Amino acid sequence: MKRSLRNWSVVGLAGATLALSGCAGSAVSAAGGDAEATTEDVAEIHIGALHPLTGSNAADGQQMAAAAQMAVDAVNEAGGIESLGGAELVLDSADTQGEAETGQSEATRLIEEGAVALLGTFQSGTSANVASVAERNQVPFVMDVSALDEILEQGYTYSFRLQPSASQMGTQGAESLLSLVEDSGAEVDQVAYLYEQGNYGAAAYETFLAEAEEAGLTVDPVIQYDPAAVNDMTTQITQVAASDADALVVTGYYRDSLLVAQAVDIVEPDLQAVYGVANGAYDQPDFVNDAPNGGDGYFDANYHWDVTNADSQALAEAFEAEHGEPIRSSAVLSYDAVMVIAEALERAGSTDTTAVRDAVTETGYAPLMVADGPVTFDETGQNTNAAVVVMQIQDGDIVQVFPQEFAETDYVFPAPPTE
Amino acid sequence: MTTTATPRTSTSAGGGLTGRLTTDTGSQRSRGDYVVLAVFVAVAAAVPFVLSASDMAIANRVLIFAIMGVGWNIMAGFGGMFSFGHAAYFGIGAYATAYGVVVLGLSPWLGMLLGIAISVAAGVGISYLALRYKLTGAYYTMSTFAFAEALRLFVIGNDALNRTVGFTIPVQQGSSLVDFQFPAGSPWYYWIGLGLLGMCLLASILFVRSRPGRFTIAARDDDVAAAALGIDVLRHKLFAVAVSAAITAVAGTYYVQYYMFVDPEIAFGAAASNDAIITAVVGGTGTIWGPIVGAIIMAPLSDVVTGFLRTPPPGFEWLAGHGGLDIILYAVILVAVVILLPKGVYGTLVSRRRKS
Amino acid sequence: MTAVLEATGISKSFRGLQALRGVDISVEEGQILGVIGANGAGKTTLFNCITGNFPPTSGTVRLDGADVTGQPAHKLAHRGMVRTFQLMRPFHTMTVLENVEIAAMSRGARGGTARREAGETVERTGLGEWADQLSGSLPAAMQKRLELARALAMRPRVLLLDEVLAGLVPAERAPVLDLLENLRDTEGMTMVFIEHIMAAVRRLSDHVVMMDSGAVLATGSADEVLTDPQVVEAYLGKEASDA
Amino acid sequence: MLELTGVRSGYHGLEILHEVNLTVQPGEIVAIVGANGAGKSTTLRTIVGEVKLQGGSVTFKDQPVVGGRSHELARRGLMLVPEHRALFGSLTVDENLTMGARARKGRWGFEKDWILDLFPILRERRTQLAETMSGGQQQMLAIARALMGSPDLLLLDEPSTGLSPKLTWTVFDAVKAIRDRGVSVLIVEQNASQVLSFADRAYVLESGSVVLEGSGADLADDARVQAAYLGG
Amino acid sequence: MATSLQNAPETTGSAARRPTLSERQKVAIVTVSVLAVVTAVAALRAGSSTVLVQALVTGVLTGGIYSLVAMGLTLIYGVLHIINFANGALVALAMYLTFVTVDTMGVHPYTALLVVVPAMGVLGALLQTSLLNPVMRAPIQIQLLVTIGLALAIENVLLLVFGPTPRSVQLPGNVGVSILGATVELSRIYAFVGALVLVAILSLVLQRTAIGTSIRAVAANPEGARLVGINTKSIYSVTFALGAMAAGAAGVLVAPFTTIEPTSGAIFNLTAFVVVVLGGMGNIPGALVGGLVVGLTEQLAGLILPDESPLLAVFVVFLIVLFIRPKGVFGRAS
Repeated sequence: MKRSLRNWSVVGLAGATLALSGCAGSAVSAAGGDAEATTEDVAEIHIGALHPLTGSNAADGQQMAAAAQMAVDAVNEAGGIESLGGAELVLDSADTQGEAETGQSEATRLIEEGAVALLGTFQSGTSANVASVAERNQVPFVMDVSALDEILEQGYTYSFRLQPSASQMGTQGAESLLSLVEDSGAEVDQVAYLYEQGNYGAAAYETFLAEAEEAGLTVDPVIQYDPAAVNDMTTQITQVAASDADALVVTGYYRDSLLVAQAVDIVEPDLQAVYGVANGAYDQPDFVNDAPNGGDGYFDANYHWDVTNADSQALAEAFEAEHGEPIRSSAVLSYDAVMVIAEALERAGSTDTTAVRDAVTETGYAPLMVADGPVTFDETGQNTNAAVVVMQIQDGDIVQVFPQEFAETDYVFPAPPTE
Repeated sequence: MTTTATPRTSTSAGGGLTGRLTTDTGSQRSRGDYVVLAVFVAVAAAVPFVLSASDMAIANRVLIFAIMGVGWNIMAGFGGMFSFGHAAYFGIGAYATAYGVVVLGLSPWLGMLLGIAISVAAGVGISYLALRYKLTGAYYTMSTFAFAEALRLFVIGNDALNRTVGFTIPVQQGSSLVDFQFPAGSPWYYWIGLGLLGMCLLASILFVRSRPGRFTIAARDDDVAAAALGIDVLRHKLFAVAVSAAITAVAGTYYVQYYMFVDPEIAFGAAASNDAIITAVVGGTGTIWGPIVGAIIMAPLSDVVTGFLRTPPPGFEWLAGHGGLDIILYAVILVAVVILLPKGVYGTLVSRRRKS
Repeated sequence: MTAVLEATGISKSFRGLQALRGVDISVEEGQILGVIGANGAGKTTLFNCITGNFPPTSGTVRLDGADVTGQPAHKLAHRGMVRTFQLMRPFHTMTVLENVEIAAMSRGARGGTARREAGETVERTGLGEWADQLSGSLPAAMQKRLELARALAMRPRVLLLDEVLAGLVPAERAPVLDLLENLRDTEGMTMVFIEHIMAAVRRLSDHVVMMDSGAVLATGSADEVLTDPQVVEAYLGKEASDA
Repeated sequence: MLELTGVRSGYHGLEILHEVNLTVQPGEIVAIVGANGAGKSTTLRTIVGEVKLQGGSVTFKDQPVVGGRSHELARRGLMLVPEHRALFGSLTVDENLTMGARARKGRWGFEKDWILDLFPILRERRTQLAETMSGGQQQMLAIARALMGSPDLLLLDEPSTGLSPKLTWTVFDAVKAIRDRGVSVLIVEQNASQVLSFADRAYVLESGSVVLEGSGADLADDARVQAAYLGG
Repeated sequence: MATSLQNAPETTGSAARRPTLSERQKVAIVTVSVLAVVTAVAALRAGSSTVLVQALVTGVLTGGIYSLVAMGLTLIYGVLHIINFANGALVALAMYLTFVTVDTMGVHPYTALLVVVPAMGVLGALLQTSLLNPVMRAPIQIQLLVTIGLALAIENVLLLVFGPTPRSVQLPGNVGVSILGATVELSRIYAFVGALVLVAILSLVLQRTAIGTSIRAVAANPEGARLVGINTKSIYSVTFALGAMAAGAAGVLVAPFTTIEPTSGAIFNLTAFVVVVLGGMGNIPGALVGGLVVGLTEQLAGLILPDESPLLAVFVVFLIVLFIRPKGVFGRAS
């Protein structure tokens, strides 16, 4: 609809972001004023945020809701949606409880109460459900966190995803590992792959394998496990130890990945590194406390907020000041999601949900997450510039180490998990 | 089958709830049941004109609970086989529909028939084994539980069934009765669900009045006496299982078409079994209308609590942001009803009225 | 005349405990066989083996000459052999009439017919005024009659009665005995009945079998058996037989 | 010792016993005889409170018996040996006896040795599981277990069931020996002639009512008792 | 198998006969040969003796942990005939109590046993007295429903109080040691030894103490117990308390090598049921054997069928055993 506004949008967005870091955005907001001639006169624009505020992922969900609110506040402080007469954004936050049905009924409620766009939800199952609600109501839905590829394989036209999908993470995880190894000059010919047997683990593994094979890297042994039932990983790690693998790649959730670390600690396989791909534990501060030796040296290729970006740092500081805990990457994604919606509203100059959807499609927002470029949605709604970054646990801190442009400090490779 | 009376377990498979039931055995008062059914459906059909769209989501959930409760009740309430794994039939219904629609391109209605067929076959098969090998009491209960669990694990390991991801029903724009799809918030989901519930209730009433149904109830009351009067207890119990499995599978189909999504945990998890049992138990096991009462009480709990916590009244602010309150409430109601009103809410009302 | 019901060499053991040791009984068309013996002698176990509640460990049951050993109870019921239970087994959530109706329906009667027949049977067994009571809350004596009523609604050719008079006061016994006699005399019904009330045994039995410790101790006419010194000793105790 | 006055009781709201009056004095054997289904066992179960009293009263040592608390009754000195014996099948003979002594609350006791002298077979089988013993041995164990609780009143429900005549007499002889040590015994029997030969007093029960009562010897010769059993 | 509490209510009591030695030998021979064949197949699939040995050792150890968690379940079923669905929730509660104890007092995790086990005992007695004793005469499903309610309530109260973030307890000096060429975490060995000790303690309590004999008496014949002056309801409460204490001990011993979440105990629920049924419900040493069978099945199935959840194999074994030998492979024959 309003393709000509692309350049404006970048400026406007920068303004909104700057507002957060304390700078006034008044100069650019004036520029936005004449962008939409036929301004609808609206005082408030409702955006629905769906997150697991309770349930087993509430820690993430609550941060995500809080960060989304900070994004809304930032936009409003910067003058709201100029193209709509400076209309203020209002965030309607709802609790999915991490359950698909609740997600659906809450999404329906939010839309009924006037939300022009939705964001969320963290759990892939819930997101799949909300995506169908969004589609049927023709309301745009921007997923912050939800890795499962299948959500966007339904031909939806109203759903978008900021974070890399599981298969993107598998591919990029492999690429990163290969470059990292090459960069370090170490010798890694064979890796073992251990993954949870659900679709998440399988997608990451399959794309990793394709990439690795192309580069001549042997992936063997390949071991899958049931993350809900497994209580001991010693046998699996013994299988790894009995092989010629030089490194171990792990895709799994928190509890099982911790079991892997415990088993690695006692079996002491001869490995140069343990390398998580989209791992649910190895970039978590809790893991440092729970794992043997603090998990020192563990890598994880995962989505992460860009520690090297000044705006991101400003957000992180503001968040910690306001909420008393370090911001999680999931929360930064929620922040980005609100910004994508806000920017689309600005360009659409309308609260018509289809117009907003069309504007989202054209976004060029520069995210606070590590990315290969501005947010760019392909025809399925996937952000093609979503990227992973390699993190490593070093002396109790989880730091970005690779690629170079995002590195806050040098990586250590080889990093044998047992000293 | 021993004739020795035993103190704690009934001789019927699964023990049954014999002795703690009020049964509408049919002949005396169920002409009235048809009237009540007609009035119930007519009144309930007006609900979409009263409730808001988001409250309709709760109403639809009530329908799902009710259908599951009615289904479970046939087997456990009237048949005396306390199933602890009705998730199996719910899940089969859901998965058959989803697989039919997504992979085979079938109409959901055909998917429903497919689900019913597989569900009935599975139910009859596993129950035949359980009854044939005379599993009673705890062992019967365990076997039903294990069956649902085994199905869940089977699906998780099965590529053709999409493992842990399950299925998402493709969204179409516009309404289609044939494809069982309507715009979000359309009252048609509710009306169809109500129609299905009405048919399940009708099946339930017909079952209780039918020869097989009455023989099944007789066998529940005393299977040895029933056999001595020429009733093929095994065959009739399996018939009850078939009816029960079919109704529960319908709930699965409706779930999938309404939520447009299913995964192994939703379909075969213990929560689904619990919902079926608790709906019927809270309402009143072995009665036609108990599961409806139970569903109206239990299904909205989670939404009511969520709504309550969204704007907590003074003194309850600390609860905001904490999960679990709804399930605690659910558990407390369950335990309280089981101990204080063993016949369930509806069952107790009925027996009070009868006495007075 | 051939035996309608014939059980030969019936033995039954439960987990190594020998409950029946090679019991033989037979009863001819239109005759009544009384089975007596102390508690624990194996009478009810014998019934259970014959009516298919559980299969005998060894031995053969023949009905109308056909081997029906180990056939399930419900099949035997449809072949015309119906029993009652010593410990009453009403369908306790149903009324008396519904209990009897179930039996009529099982025999094959449809809808209204089953109901009418059930009503007749209920009247015939003196349960008329109880017809609409829940059977579970019936007095024991009425439950006993219900056992009989249900069995009769099956229109059996062979009726096995397990202590159908127990718990009835003498005044209540007479009509039941009259009914049973009438059934034999007018309908030619064959019966086997377990009974402790010897007056009834004397009155009804064409033949009596005395059981003790899982075996047949004596057999013959009622008078023969009840005066058998062995029987008197087993039944009344040693001193009585000495006396 | 034990007094039943106008007792009415039954199951599920239906009455089995109608206005039963019955007493047991210290140191006597009282027998209840009657046909199957006459209400003999129900009488005993009513006395120990396992069957609900619907009218009248049951007093033991001048204190009323409260329903549903039969374990307290045992501690007060009233022990029942039910017809089905209610032994602890998966416990040894010795353990069964030890459990019996649980009921003993400061009363003078039968010494274990005396009890084992009464039933010498139990002494040989002290480590055997109760459920592996024969019916007669189980009956003896059941009585022995009750005696371990040093009862003042012993209730025996058809102790001769399933026993050979010889064993029956062993049991009855034991009952007499128990009485001779001052314990009251209330015994229910089908085996009327035998039990009447040594009972001090007896009641004949028919359809839940006492139809006859008198000394054991008198009733033993009463033709009506014979009639009740053999139909005359 | 004297500690078996199983006096199947289906049996008429007096006439039950124990399995003869030869019967039990038969079962043992079949079990061992099945295990041998499965092990051989697993060996072929694993292609490495180290891995196989590791799988076997891990199987035995996790099996011990499964039986540890199942001990309270089987005890309560054996005496009360209650399928205690809240067993897993009680284990989770014990884990949190361990966490709180260690966190606030800074003591060695195992010293938490001194706090957790008595606390769980008191809780267990209260639960039985207040919630379960009133429905003891009802059919078993009623009690099952009460324990389902309990499980949901306990887990969600834990969620309400502690939130969803996983907690953990560190065991000082928890290193890997080598057994037969397999590597094993010390805390898991302690837990395995704990299972053995728990079997021994429960067996001793049941066999050698007055209260234990009373418990067995109530299990064998509640009516007989009342007749000899035992207050069966207080024995029920004592038994549930013992079961809860066993769950408490399991929670303390398992806490060091698992993440502590409200559902941490429920993860073991499924396997615990299988263990109890395999071992014969109410049979305490049987639970140990059942645990080993489940642990080994899970590990070997993981090698043989790497694509499937190993639990599926466990459940298939479970269903087969239920139908073929419903009193458990190692339970008494009936």
